[in-house]
Amino acid sequence: MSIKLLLVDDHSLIRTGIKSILKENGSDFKIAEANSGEEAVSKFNDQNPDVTIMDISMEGINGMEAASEILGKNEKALIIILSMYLDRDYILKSMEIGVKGYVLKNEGNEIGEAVRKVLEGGEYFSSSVKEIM
Amino acid sequence: IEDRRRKEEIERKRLTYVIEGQEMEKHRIAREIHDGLGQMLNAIKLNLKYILEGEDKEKSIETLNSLIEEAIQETGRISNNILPSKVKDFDLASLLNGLVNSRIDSLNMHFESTEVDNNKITIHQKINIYRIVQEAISNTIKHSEAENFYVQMHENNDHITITIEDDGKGFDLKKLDDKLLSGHNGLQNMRDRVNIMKGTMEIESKAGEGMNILFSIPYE
Amino acid sequence: IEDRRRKEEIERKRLTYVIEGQEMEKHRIAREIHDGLGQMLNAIKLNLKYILEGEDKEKSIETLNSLIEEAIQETGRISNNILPSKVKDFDLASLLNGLVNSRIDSLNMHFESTEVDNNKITIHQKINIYRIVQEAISNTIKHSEAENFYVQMHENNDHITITIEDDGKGFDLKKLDDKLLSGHNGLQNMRDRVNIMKGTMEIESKAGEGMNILFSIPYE
Ligand SMILES: Nc1ncnc2c1ncn2[C@@H]1O[C@H](COP(=O)(O)OP(=O)(O)OP(=O)(O)O)[C@@H](O)[C@H]1O
Ligand SMILES: Nc1ncnc2c1ncn2[C@@H]1O[C@H](COP(=O)(O)OP(=O)(O)OP(=O)(O)O)[C@@H](O)[C@H]1O
Ligand SMILES: [K+]
Ligand SMILES: [Mg+2]
Ligand SMILES: [Mg+2]
Ligand SMILES: [Mg+2]
Repeated sequence: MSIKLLLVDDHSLIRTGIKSILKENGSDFKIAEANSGEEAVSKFNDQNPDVTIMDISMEGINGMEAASEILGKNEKALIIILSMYLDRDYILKSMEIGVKGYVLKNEGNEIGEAVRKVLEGGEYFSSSVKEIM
Repeated sequence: IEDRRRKEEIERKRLTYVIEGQEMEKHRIAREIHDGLGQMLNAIKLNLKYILEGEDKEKSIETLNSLIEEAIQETGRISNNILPSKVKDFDLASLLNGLVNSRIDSLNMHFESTEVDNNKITIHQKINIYRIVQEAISNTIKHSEAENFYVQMHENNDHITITIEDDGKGFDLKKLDDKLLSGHNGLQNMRDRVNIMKGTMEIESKAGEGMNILFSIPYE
Repeated sequence: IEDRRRKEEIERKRLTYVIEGQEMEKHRIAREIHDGLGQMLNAIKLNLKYILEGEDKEKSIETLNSLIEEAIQETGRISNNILPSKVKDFDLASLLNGLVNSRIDSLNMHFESTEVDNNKITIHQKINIYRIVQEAISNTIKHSEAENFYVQMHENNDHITITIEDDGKGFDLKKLDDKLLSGHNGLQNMRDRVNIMKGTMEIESKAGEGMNILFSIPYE
């Protein structure tokens, strides 16, 4: 059975890149997309994805706020942050909100592994994120 | 006492505009760099493999080339918006001439200058004068409905004197303080810049009679 | 009359620092973007063909990857220097806590805060408070030889009150005007920021007794 993903980022070229990396990953993903925090919240409600990949900096509500809103209503939602920020405060705050992973855009090639890990019930941090924790 | 309070309020507003205005500009710039340019580069990086995996090597290089080219142009656009590199690289007359000749529909812009000794003009002065003329142009376009806009520059007695005029609908200067209190600070900013260059400035305008700005800056 | 002239001179200097200081900062930023980042990207573009023409495809991708990676980090560095995105994304206490906990050798930094209602704090206030604490930290590091640095924040009666202290060698505040006239404007800039937030501020220090800054900002 295919895995349902929701991919949130305000730059379409970033989404394209992440999609191509996921495609290469072999698993059978069915990917829905959103380009803002607001859209992420409403698409989540429509699609009920298995995993949500969430950018932080976007117009309107940011990714951490969107994640927090989603988790407020869906305690079990699996969310991975996909961010430009390699910064303890961002990482810690994301964890506080209850996301399951934090992947640096710069290390976007690790996204497939991150998805697999959180689906298994674990957490995932990309290499340099792990390093600064 | 009402009057003094108003003066204090005006004083505080001036400071607010300068400091807060520039913070907001920084905010914008930081975002353009981080979210604009940074995302562009991240996108290139994420797509790199995908782009280069195509059969047609020539074509992948071309695609990549044009993506990077876009990013380069974005750096140029952002930095030019912050401070045109021209300001550093050109003499004052060319600089102002360039500004005045950025074509605007329905407004005829004129620039005239006598010889000016550029060696005596500091980069600070150049930037300040540039910002003043820039604001004057923007005001004329926004507010005046003028047909003609003139900038003249000449040197006399170790001063540079610049006059800026338009033949638009003018403005009742008595209303300037009200404008300032309600968030308009372009003219005040001109004054501040002239002030820090130890220069003098006169703004003349009446409703119906165009706008006339004259300022004079001593060489340092 | 000497005294009045001095006051005018101080007044003009203040304005000069605010306006010219920020122009120079823009200058620096524009250059970092244009000459630093722009050149990096140009270098990538120029070498693109060469890099991708290599035999080992994996390796060319790797090389390109790390060049772009460098450029990405540069965008982060530049934009963070202009205005950390944290200012937008975090509440005031976390923001100040982050600032105070950027580790500095030989200086122990402490932050304490009672609950503060972040919904009442505007982004302008957040930025201004951030800049004030940033300047205080920089001063303590540059001038104080202190061992400890404390920031405390609490809320009372619709005000936020912040105290900043160090246990260093202090400063004779009578000399502050001279400092200002000779180009040092950090403390004045703090005052200006408190002023535009309609707050109050007290700076206390004597030679040998550390520096003590207290300011209080009303919610808007
Ligand atoms: N060239 C002009 N012709 C007619 N009216 C003008 C002209 N320049 C300025 N004004 C009037 O003077 C007012 C103050 O100008 P100022 O540049 O200080 O503020 P602004 O242009 O309205 O706003 P800001 O410059 O802060 O974006 C303007 O709102 C406008 O009414
Ligand atoms: N924490 C401190 N301990 C001891 N002296 C201080 C401290 N903070 C400031 N001073 C003194 O007060 C002076 C004025 O400080 P201010 O921040 O205005 O200027 P500056 O730090 O010298 O220069 P700038 O901030 O413009 O880069 C300093 O030059 C220093 O002598
Ligand atoms: K981001
Ligand atoms: Mg984004
Ligand atoms: Mg204006
Ligand atoms: Mg200082």
